[in-house]
Amino acid sequence: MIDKTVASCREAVASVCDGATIMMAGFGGTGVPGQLAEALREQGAANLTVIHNGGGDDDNGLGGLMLDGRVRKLIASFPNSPRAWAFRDRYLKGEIELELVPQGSLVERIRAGGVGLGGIYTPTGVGTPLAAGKEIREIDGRQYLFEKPLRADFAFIRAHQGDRLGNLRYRFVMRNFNMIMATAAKTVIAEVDQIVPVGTLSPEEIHTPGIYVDRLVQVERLSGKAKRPPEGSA
Amino acid sequence: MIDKTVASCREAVASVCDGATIMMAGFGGTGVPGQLAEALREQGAANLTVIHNGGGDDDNGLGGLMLDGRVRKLIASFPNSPRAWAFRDRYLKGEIELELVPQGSLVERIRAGGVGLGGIYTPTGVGTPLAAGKEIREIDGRQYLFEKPLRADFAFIRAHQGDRLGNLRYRFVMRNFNMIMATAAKTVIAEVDQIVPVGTLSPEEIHTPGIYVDRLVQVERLSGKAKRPPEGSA
Amino acid sequence: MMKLTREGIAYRVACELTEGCYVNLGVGIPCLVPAFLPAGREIFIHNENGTLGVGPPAAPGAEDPDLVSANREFITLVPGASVFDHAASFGMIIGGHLTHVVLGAMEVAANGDLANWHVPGQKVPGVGGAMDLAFGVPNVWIAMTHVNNKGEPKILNACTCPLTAPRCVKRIFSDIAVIDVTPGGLALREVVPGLDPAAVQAQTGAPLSVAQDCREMDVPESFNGVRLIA
Amino acid sequence: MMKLTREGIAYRVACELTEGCYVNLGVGIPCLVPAFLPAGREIFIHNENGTLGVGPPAAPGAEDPDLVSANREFITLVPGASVFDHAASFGMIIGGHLTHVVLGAMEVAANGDLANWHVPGQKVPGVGGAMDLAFGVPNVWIAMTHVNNKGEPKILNACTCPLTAPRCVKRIFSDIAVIDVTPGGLALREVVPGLDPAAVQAQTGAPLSVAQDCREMDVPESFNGVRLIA
Repeated sequence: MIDKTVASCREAVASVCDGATIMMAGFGGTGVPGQLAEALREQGAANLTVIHNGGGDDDNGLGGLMLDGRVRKLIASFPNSPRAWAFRDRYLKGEIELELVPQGSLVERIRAGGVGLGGIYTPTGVGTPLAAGKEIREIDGRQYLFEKPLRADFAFIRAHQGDRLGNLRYRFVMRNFNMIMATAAKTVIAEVDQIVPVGTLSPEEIHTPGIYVDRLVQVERLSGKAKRPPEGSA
Repeated sequence: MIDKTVASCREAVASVCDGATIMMAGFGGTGVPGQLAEALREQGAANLTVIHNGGGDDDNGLGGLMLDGRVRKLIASFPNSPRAWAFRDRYLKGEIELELVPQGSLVERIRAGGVGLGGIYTPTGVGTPLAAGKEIREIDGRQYLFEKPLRADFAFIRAHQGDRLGNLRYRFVMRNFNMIMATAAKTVIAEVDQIVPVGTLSPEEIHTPGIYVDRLVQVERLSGKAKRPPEGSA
Repeated sequence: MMKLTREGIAYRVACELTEGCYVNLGVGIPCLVPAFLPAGREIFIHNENGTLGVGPPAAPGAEDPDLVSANREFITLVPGASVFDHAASFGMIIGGHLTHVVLGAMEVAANGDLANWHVPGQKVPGVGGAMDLAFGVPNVWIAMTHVNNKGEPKILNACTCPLTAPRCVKRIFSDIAVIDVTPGGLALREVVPGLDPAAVQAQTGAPLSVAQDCREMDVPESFNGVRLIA
Repeated sequence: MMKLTREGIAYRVACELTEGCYVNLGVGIPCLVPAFLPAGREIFIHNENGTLGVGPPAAPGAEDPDLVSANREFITLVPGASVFDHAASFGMIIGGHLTHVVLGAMEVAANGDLANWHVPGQKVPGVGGAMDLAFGVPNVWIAMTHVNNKGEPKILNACTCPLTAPRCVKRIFSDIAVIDVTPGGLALREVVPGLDPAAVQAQTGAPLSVAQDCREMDVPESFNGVRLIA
């Protein structure tokens, strides 16, 4: 019997090694695999490359990994949220490399990685500083930037429900980066609110088929509500 | 009040003009907008370019348009089903141009059109006759073919339920080409089993948001079951 | 009235959004727009987080932790709303399916160039979805104060800050004017009551042509943010 | 036994699919594989139509018009199955997420080249999803008769028909042998009872090396399709 469930976040992240590239899903504080990130903090792997929309929140999860100096490089679109102060401090000391990518390009690059494409041409960025060093190609009268796919050794994702086969369902905006990152990493690890018996999730409400998921762990939702942050965060 | 519903297939397809490019969704006999295609047959537009996985079935819908000599060019992956005899006859007489595209490339090209990409690199086809005349590029040690996006003047799609805002829900494998074709045409016309009040479809079960749909029409499901066809069809 | 409040700018934008629009709203003044959309006018608000049909903020006690905007506010969904993943959300943006995006700006140039993502000297850069919106959405509207907090024009012959996207802005709603970006340059369409076109030009760093149908802006007095401008 | 029936080939393939495999099955002999998967072994069948977890054909009277395979047969779904659109379906294929695809073939070359989509002289070409599967899936397995209906070898030094994909085939299950495609060429792994490696070589158009652990195929007698081969 296939059983991809594991008992703890600690067990789930045990195989992450130094130098790994890790996608971390979540957006606007929702669908963030924060407990896997905390477990990774305890686990100790360092010299990581992280792919995430932002730069982490405060001193926990990805923020904590930043604080602990475990991240070598960040690939992100919005690492300048006020709450990403741990990243900011490391970055300003020159201790973390940043690859800044428009959010839509980040999305399409991850998706391209997941679906096996060698690259894509996106209009976003042509004529701006973010096009520096990138190939520009005119196609049918419009200019596009060549962007390469992103893939990772691990993806940390978060869903609402999952079954032992790895099938996942999200609630509302939890889908965000979770659905695409689940397709683009060698090993995909999910934290979920609830592990349910196979068959509980109908075929039509499974958002991430189990084929993409290697391990999943049930975690308690941490309490605490989203706060209204300073303007400009996203 | 927004109301994208129209009373008849005839009204739904009235604006299709000669020379239009039309995406027609459906796969394996499911999710096929056959009644819109029949209405188009009555409507009379000719010299059409059709983008569809196959070549049409028998003498109705797209098959009927083939029979009537209304299609100038077909872009398809599997136009050689035994039931696509109307296409075959025209094709062998040199009356229809065929652009043969691997099914996955067809999908990605349509999606690229829908999401605004200028093109993609897919591995499929390198070293085969279908790579003829196409740019090949080596990216990180693997060879890829450059494929351009596909867009259309119209997309004919079929869904299970829809509301006056154009939100659509599919049943099971009806999703097939419908979801992507709905994003890649200037005017998207849907035939649905049932028009339901706004709010009936929950936000989580809408597969095609109304933003993509211009007109929808409720039609009776035609009876008749899928037949087991000769081996080799798909 | 010599100057609109922030709410006044948002009101003026809201007047222009007609039924059936699909709109993304940037942070700042654009976020104030929904409050001024008349009840019953069906307009769908898109959010990068994967929602189309964002409604009013969630009532206290009715917050859902999985219904949060890109700006981390608890939201609701209107009837007919849909949710989807980030690939679909940005596909909608880059694919040109939204009708409008309303953004703030640091600078707008006479040719429609937009700079709103990076202040030179800003230590940590961040772009989020700003570029995708500016490149992808057919109607990029700017809602901003006409001058910056030093009193300097934000509408210029050429942007000095790094561009978000070239030639993307179609219309500017400021606290003193409505200006269209046309192939022939900037066209002044409306002026706030109490000012004349020359006064708007004086606060603008690029030449304005006065549109033939240029008129006084029709905005309730309650949005009066009058003050002396240096 | 000198030759397996079509069912025998499918049985032999089924023996090799272990729990946790995600498999797409081409038309013809591959479609017979599921019938021989032991109950309880969790294997997920993918279909291009957007299903993962295809179960047995629908019982008469229980057909659902919206649950139809690419081959237009009424299907069922197993517990834990999921449905999705064509972008997701082919993303799964091209992205290399399936573990296996079992395809028929017209020709396979010693280097793993596969030809199964176009017979030269065929008047209307069609490719469907064959190329995407052959390029995308890590383990391309071929289930076919060893020779064509003229008795000519289908395993060749080089394909003569247009390629589906170069160097993609990993293993061949024929009615007389199991052959691996290795960097060193074709390796004979199993021979059907009643034949010896030399007899397999005689029906093969490319050199076979006999694997060190080459053994007699373990297939029930009921799959005996013995006949004289010219």
